[in-house]
Amino acid sequence: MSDLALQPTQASEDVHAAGHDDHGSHDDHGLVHATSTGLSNNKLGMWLFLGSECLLFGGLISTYMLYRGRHSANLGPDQIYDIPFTSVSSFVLLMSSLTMVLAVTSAQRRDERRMNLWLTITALLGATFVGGQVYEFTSFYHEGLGFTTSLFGSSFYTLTGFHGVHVTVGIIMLMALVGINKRGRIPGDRAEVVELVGLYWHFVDIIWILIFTLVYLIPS
Amino acid sequence: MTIIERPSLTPVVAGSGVSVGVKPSQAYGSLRRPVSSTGWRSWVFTVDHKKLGIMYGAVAMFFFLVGGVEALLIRAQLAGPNGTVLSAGLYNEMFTMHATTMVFLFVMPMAAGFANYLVPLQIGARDVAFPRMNAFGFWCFLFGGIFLNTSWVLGGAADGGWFMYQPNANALFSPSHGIDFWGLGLQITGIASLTGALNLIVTILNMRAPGMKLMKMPIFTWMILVVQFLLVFAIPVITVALFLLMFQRAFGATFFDVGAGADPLLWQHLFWIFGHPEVYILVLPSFGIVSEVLPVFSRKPLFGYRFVVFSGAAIGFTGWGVWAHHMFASGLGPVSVAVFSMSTMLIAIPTGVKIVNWTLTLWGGKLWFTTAMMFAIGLIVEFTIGGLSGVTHAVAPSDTQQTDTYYIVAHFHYVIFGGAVLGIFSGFYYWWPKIFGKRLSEKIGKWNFWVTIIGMNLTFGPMHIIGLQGQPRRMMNWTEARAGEGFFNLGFWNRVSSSGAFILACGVGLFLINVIVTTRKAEKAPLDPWDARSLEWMTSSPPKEHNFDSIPVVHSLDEFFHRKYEENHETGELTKVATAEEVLADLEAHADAHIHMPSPSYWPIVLALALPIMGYGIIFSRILIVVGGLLVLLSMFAWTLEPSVADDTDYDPPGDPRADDGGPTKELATHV
Amino acid sequence: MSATTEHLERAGHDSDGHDYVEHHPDSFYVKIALALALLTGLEVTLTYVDIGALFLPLLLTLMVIKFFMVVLFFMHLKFDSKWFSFLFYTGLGLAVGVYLAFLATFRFFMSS
Amino acid sequence: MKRSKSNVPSLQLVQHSPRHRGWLFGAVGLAAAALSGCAKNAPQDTFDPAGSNAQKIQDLQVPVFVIAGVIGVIVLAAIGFVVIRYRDRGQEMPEQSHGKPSLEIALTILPALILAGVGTFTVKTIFELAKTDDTQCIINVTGQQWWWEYDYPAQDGCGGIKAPIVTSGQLVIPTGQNVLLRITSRDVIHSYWIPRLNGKRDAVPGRVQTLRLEADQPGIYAGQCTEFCGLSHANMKMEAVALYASDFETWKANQLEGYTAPVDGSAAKQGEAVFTANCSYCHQVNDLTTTNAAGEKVPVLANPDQYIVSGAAPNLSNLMTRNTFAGATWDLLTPACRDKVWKAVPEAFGALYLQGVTPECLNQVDLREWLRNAPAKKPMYSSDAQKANSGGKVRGMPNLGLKEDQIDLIIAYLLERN
Ligand code: HEA
Ligand code: HEA
Ligand code: HEC
Ligand code: CUA
Ligand SMILES: [Cu+2]
Repeated sequence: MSDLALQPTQASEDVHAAGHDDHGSHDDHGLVHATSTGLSNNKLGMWLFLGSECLLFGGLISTYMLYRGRHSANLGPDQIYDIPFTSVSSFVLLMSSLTMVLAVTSAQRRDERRMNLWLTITALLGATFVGGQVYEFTSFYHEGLGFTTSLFGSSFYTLTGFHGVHVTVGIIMLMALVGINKRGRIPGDRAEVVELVGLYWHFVDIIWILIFTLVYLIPS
Repeated sequence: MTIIERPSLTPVVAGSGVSVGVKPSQAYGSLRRPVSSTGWRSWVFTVDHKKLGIMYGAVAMFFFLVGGVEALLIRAQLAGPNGTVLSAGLYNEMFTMHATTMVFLFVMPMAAGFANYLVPLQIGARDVAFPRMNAFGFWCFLFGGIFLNTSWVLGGAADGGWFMYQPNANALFSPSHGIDFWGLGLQITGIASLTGALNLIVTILNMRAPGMKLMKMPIFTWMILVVQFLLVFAIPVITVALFLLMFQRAFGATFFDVGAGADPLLWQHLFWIFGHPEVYILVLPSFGIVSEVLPVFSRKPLFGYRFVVFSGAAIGFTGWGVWAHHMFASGLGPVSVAVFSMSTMLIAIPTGVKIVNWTLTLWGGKLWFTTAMMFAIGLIVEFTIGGLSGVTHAVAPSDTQQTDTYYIVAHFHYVIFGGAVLGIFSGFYYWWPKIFGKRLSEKIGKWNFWVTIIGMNLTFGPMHIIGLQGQPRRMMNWTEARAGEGFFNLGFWNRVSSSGAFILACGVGLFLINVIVTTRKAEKAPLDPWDARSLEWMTSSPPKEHNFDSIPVVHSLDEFFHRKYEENHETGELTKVATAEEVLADLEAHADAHIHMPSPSYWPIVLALALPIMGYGIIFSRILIVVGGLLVLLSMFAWTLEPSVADDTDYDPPGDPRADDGGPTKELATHV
Repeated sequence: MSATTEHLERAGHDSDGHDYVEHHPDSFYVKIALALALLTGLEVTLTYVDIGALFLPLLLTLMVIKFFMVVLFFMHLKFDSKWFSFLFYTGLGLAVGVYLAFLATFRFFMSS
Repeated sequence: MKRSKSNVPSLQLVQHSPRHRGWLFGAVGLAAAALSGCAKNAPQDTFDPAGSNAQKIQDLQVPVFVIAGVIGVIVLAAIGFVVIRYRDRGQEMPEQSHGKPSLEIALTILPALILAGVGTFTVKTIFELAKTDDTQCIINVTGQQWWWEYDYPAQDGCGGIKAPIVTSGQLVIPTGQNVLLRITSRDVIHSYWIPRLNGKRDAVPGRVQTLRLEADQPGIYAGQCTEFCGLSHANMKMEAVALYASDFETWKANQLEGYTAPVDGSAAKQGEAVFTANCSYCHQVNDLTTTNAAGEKVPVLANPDQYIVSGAAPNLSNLMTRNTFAGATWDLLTPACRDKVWKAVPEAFGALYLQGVTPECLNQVDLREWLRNAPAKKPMYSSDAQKANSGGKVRGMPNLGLKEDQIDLIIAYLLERN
């Protein structure tokens, strides 16, 4: 959501002689980001946001850790998780990170077709993951574990639900990118926009790496 | 000559992604972009950091009065034994909302206002990194604040105390919707803080004038930077807590339901992990303000600039490791208590560094006692008193005697009022001529200062005694039976404190009078009324929309001062080499030819408006959630597609697409 | 602090648009993904075999390795500006430190 | 530099500033200095220890307050000096010096050293106060909106307790013994605090936390719930009553004495019936019996769980052995009788206290108001509208709509609960 020519102009040599921020696109079209760090506002903002998100998920994971053992006898993590199933959907999400990277490199190479393709695949993989989660939630629910059943239930659904919402937002961004790109309307530096969405997407993935191990694989 | 350019009809290739010839206004149908630079529209749809800064300040000031009136009601209730001004329930709502209003709707947004207005000026930038996000933040704050306060008429305000301990804040124990409003309202203002913080950090890191290394940044900007980092990392923690609270109250989760096996201490930890950094979020901006004011009126550079920067960062960092000092009586066990006791003491050290440096800045100076200076010196004194009582809390065993008594109330009002608020007043007097072009009356200012100082000490000073004599806080009344006799009689000191509060209100009132009087008649202030030192004074007052005609190149800390004075390196003697007017004229002479300023936009305010709608939805009717949600999607979509600069067709009549030189303009925009 | 900021400042300049645009062929990412897949497989396998006390440390180590592989390579943090690392690791470090201390006050690590 | 003098505002007022604020710190210092003894201070004075635990805190906090005071005075003096010495008298522009690292470092290390010293003693005291291994008497303390219940389990401690004793409002302990409170709560968080005996400990539902008390001398030690706990937080007080071991024995024996039914035909006897009909489904009176439809004598058992959110109401078996009621907020004694007990010398205190509430001394005014309409006297969630949110259960005691004559009878009955 960044804007403009607000940056001070390049005035002194000694400060930041090289302010190019072209993210690998090779033609220098005079798009000089004369930022003090030489980095793009958007990317700086995105990394900062991800740092902030660490504290959000940290809080949710800790809450889960604290409460994972508080449930009725037969509806605890050990009884309810379906490790093979979750492993597969984790794997799907993990691989979506690969397709995301490929989308980013395609964008940097200005290979529109591939970029669109990889973005679409990434979104589909993400959707598969979310679908898996919805399936998982419903089956847990049918086994008797509702959102309000126990502390374990509440904190489990809250944590994984927050993650799921993040993935969903990511999917929407990916689809929007494809859609807007088809109509040639991505504002600003397209490669960077794709990269930003990529960063977000990978972040959601690493959070799942933590959740998968801490929540699913470690018995309580 | 400077031209604020309108963008060209055919956007220049600005990154391969921007296709040629798409008129941005098409992105949202026939809706024309708000571009007027006068009238109410120019404020409501503005993305100008200065206008937003002023609006932040004005709204925060309003909430200060609201919180102040709430405080006066509290003090009226406690003026005599068995007070009957307020009912028990209303009293509980009153102190909860007093604290919430003061902390979240006054001090934080006021600091955001100062930061918004001044940081771009201090670092020589033309706006912040994400101007629309900036506007969005302001509206979130305003709507969140209004939303919170509508609870008064929609069934009762929150009544759980500002730290809203569980399980007392459960629906079972607090059945009105007050706490729902509280949780959702803070969630919304939290968005304001978070987006504001992201924005300012990127701005400070990325948009400094050429030559302005981090260690040449004005100290106010430095402190703001530290505060924004605290916000970026602390807001998510309270977000988690508030979500748990909402899930519990609105959707039947059991996070704090002891019957279901929950541990109520979970809430306390989450709240204070946020809450302690929060108190430094409150005070560090004011530390920044006085660190600007003291050097200017001592006519000396800040003593130990590096140490002040370092200690600010150290305070920010250490502040993360002390939260449990609010829980010394909660049964953490001796090991945790000992650890947090020690870590809390640690924080006195960097804070002490600041006190020492301010004192040494004054030392050997040529002190000019303007109102701003007096408030700044007042801060040193009053904050030290509050800080020292803080250290007595850090000693855990003695804190078990003090916690939840008025001694704590004394502590935090000394650090908050004596720290944060006095700093804010100092900032008002110092920057008023910059922001409004007129100087606040020094004569009323002196009265303002003295009445406020006397009032605050009379209000909060006796609370030390009241507290150490064992009067707990949050008591809707006190009784003679436990008041004692003689010098330490609680009744006497409660009366003193209540009278003090009304004197304090007069002090605040004098400020309002000063503003009115000044606005009515004061003549224009000189360009550089205080012989100031930093960049924000190197432009006209009030500054032009684009801040600087040409961005100054920075060579030293206190750049402006060094352009006015030359120092003889042998004798240390100063000679004035230029007046402020001359410095400014020099800058104007080299004005940049092409300056693009971001255009106003509808979407920040629309998006922000959607949030309280969803809030009401969660409380009253699920349909509103859907309405709000759709509005969110719509405005996000429109926002994303909207270029940051209005197209010419947005103007009426459409302007000449080309600037006078006819050449392609440098389009530096990236819009995400 | 001053040292750090100077350092960062320099780091920022050094990496100005240039040395972090280190291009990797797509095969590089495919290899990383393969490694990630293998590690995940290993993790899952571990939960089915009994290796005693080593289980927890091993699982956590694998988790951390996977985490940083994505961060460093997919998210390019290894090749990008130090500023990004600073911002992200500050958040990550705070989160880890604060929440471990938080759990410790509940005697989380003493039980079981 | 040439600044026109008119720019410089007047300085007259400023010179007084540090002095003016000095008095405040003086006052705080005084509070700190007024250590013990001064009987006029408020009963919850935190600088007036009456037992070994509070004394440990005292020994720590006095030096801390003195150190803080001294540092405060130094800072104020420095500011005062600077403000007077360096005010603008038209002197030259000062040298633009940027600081002096050696001075900075020295002034950083100094506070660090002071705090290291304070910290050492702090940690030592924390662990000393947490000690429980020489406990001589155990009492379970339960907080509830808005009163405290004390439950003395059967034990060898406390000089031997054969059957559990349940009481409320006033905690009775033997002097000189290390008493261990095991504190919890039935609803929200409360905090137990008898300032002259020790610091606070929160009563957290779902947790049992310990706090040690020891009182050197007999007497009444005032306390107050200090964690905000809802409407009547201010009315949730408590008192610790310390008795010599011999008096404590008498007290225990009295508490365990069986039920003495009122004499047939007396007002109290009628009161018993009213009580059984209106009160006993919440309030337990031990060994109270009634005759059921079949004519058998059956015990009357309170069932507060069903009517009260928090699940308990004060046990009234020995109401008149306590001096206060309803969260120790109102006196059961008339002001004159109360004064006698509170102001008694330690040696005479026990006997006076053990007299309990005699008919002449009963504070009829407040008790009647209570029985007439409790929620009007003490804010509680007991109205129908408020009950709707809690499944029909009340918090606190509801308005029972008793008639005046019923109240007379109940009072006659209660007066015998001693
Ligand atoms: C602006 C806000 C602000 C600031 C800056 C501080 C600063 C400090 N606070 Fe305060 N605090 C609050 C706001 C603030 N606090 C609030 C709002 C609460 C109550 C919340 C609630 O319960 O509602 C609270 C409560 C609170 C408690 C919990 C009390 C309780 O509830 O039991 C504690 C305990 O340790 C504490 C300690 C400290 C300390 C050690 C500092 C230190 O940072 C102070 C450091 C400063 C100095 C020490 C003075 C200057 C130093 C020198 C001159 C050097 C030499 C000094 C020494 C060697 C000692 N504070
Ligand atoms: C930023 C923080 C801040 C600020 C500035 C203040 C300012 C004041 N506070 Fe507050 N306070 C808190 C934060 C703050 N407080 C917090 C966090 C709590 C704890 C709450 C809790 O326990 O949950 C608290 C609690 C608190 C209590 C304890 C309540 C209790 O425990 O029962 C008291 C009691 O005296 C009090 C008093 C005051 C007073 C007199 C002021 C004064 O400084 C106010 C001065 C301002 C004015 C008086 C406004 C001027 C008004 C006019 C000029 C009127 C004219 C205007 C019109 C007619 C439109 N505060
Ligand atoms: C629905 C429950 C309920 C009923 C019925 C009830 N009470 Fe109570 N009573 C309480 C509760 C709860 C308290 C504690 C209130 C407080 O102090 O906050 C209390 C407190 C008291 C106290 C103070 C006790 C103390 O030790 O502090 C007295 C005396 C008392 N009630 C008498 C009566 C009498 C007499 C009746 C019948 C006429 C009665 N109560 C009926 C619930 C009840
Ligand atoms: Cu119980 Cu406050
Ligand atoms: Cu704190």
